[in-house]
Amino acid sequence: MQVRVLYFGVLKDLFHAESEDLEMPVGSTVGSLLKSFQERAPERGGLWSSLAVAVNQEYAKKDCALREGDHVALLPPVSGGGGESQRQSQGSSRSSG
Amino acid sequence: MQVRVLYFGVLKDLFHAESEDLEMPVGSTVGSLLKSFQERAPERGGLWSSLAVAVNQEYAKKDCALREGDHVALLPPVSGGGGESQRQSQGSSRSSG
Amino acid sequence: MQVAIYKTRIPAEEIVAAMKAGEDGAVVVFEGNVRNNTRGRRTLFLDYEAYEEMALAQMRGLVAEALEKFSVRDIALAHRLGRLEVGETSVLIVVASAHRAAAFEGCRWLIDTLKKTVPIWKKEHFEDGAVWADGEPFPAALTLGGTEASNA
Amino acid sequence: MQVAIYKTRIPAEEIVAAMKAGEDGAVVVFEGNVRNNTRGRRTLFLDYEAYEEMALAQMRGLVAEALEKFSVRDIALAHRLGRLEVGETSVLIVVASAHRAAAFEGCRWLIDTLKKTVPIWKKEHFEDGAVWADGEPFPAALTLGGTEASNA
Repeated sequence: MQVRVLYFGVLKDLFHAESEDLEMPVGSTVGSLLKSFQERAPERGGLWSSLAVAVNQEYAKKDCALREGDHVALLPPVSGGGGESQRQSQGSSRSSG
Repeated sequence: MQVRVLYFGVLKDLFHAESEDLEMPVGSTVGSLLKSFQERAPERGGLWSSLAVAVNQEYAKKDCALREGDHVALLPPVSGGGGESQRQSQGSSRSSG
Repeated sequence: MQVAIYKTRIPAEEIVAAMKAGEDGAVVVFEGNVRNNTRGRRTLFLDYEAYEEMALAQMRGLVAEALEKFSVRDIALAHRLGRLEVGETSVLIVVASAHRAAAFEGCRWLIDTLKKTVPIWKKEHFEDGAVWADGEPFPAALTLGGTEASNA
Repeated sequence: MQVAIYKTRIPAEEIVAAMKAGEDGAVVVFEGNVRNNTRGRRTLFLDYEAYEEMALAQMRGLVAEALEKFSVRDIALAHRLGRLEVGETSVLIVVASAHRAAAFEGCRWLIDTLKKTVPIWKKEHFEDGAVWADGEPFPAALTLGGTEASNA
């Protein structure tokens, strides 16, 4: 069966695409799809474990079964809004200059 | 000595005046001035005990000594602002007509 | 800091616009407006009056305290006096800050403290009469506690 | 309820004005604006992008939840996408309520929850490059916990 995978934020840059149609075995789940991505780019381990996944625009768990034609969005931690909280995350800060 | 007493809110209605010049004995305090008011209108007991007093625009305590020419403001609980809090006080509610 | 008392409409849009700066990530605005009822009784209009010089000094003091306490960049505080119709704004607070938590907390603290300490009173006019609104009790620090010792 | 995504400037004054009603005593407004720096690094501009249909559905869901949870009368929520300059507004929340405590709490909850759950991302452009902003971690309820059981 075929599902459409949607990329956002850093994933769009990583794959140089907004979406991709993927052939998956019948019985695939969100978890098995995610595992196939981890195998594709294992060096981005922290990224894969930080994602949420939406199936047809609803947040989904690992055991959610996929069906032909589903839209599966891979969502990095979101950063909309504005008015930063005082607590700043560490990590992606690069030295300026 | 003479002090000027300023009335606000419900006190202005009670005394039909915005202010009054009062002769007080030398050595009078905020407390002794307030006591003289309680004697003038003892039936408004709850009002007198709810007041704050400002001497020359600063909140003052009972033992604050008064001096010739002081402006002594009798301040009922304030009700400026807007956006009522959920907690409503009881008391002055009258049945609606 | 911009602190003012208005006898006519508070120019909210201008005050908010004047508060913006590039280092702010968050602006929190509080508007207190005249409601059409008090405990179900229909309000016709309100009259606000103040001990004006003292109210202005107290407002300035509160804003200075909030700037320091919450480490926000800037604050505007405006209160209107006189007759206000339903829907009109009696008080406007604008807090601009790099971070939103401080902006929310400073704004909330200012309106809560103003309502207990700034010498302003409102008279509510209903169809069947008018009453001075019950104020919130003064904080203990401002009440007349203490001995009645004569200072003679 | 008024929930919208804008590709151009959010018309804040119009949205605030449209939210007023006689039964409200309090209006709390939150504006999230583009700061001129992130951790001291000078920001040139931001690009916001979204999973737009889902973001709008999530925003509507959050507003419905806030209306019920905080018993406020009405809420407007607007988010902007695309390129934003320093000082421009990325998100606007307006909460109108009879009482101020609910208005403050509802507004704060909405921005805090939006920032963790609505699928919108921002790329920060600096003089020496661009990075996707670190997002806040997803709440546990939205992450991929749970067994990897095959549903075949």
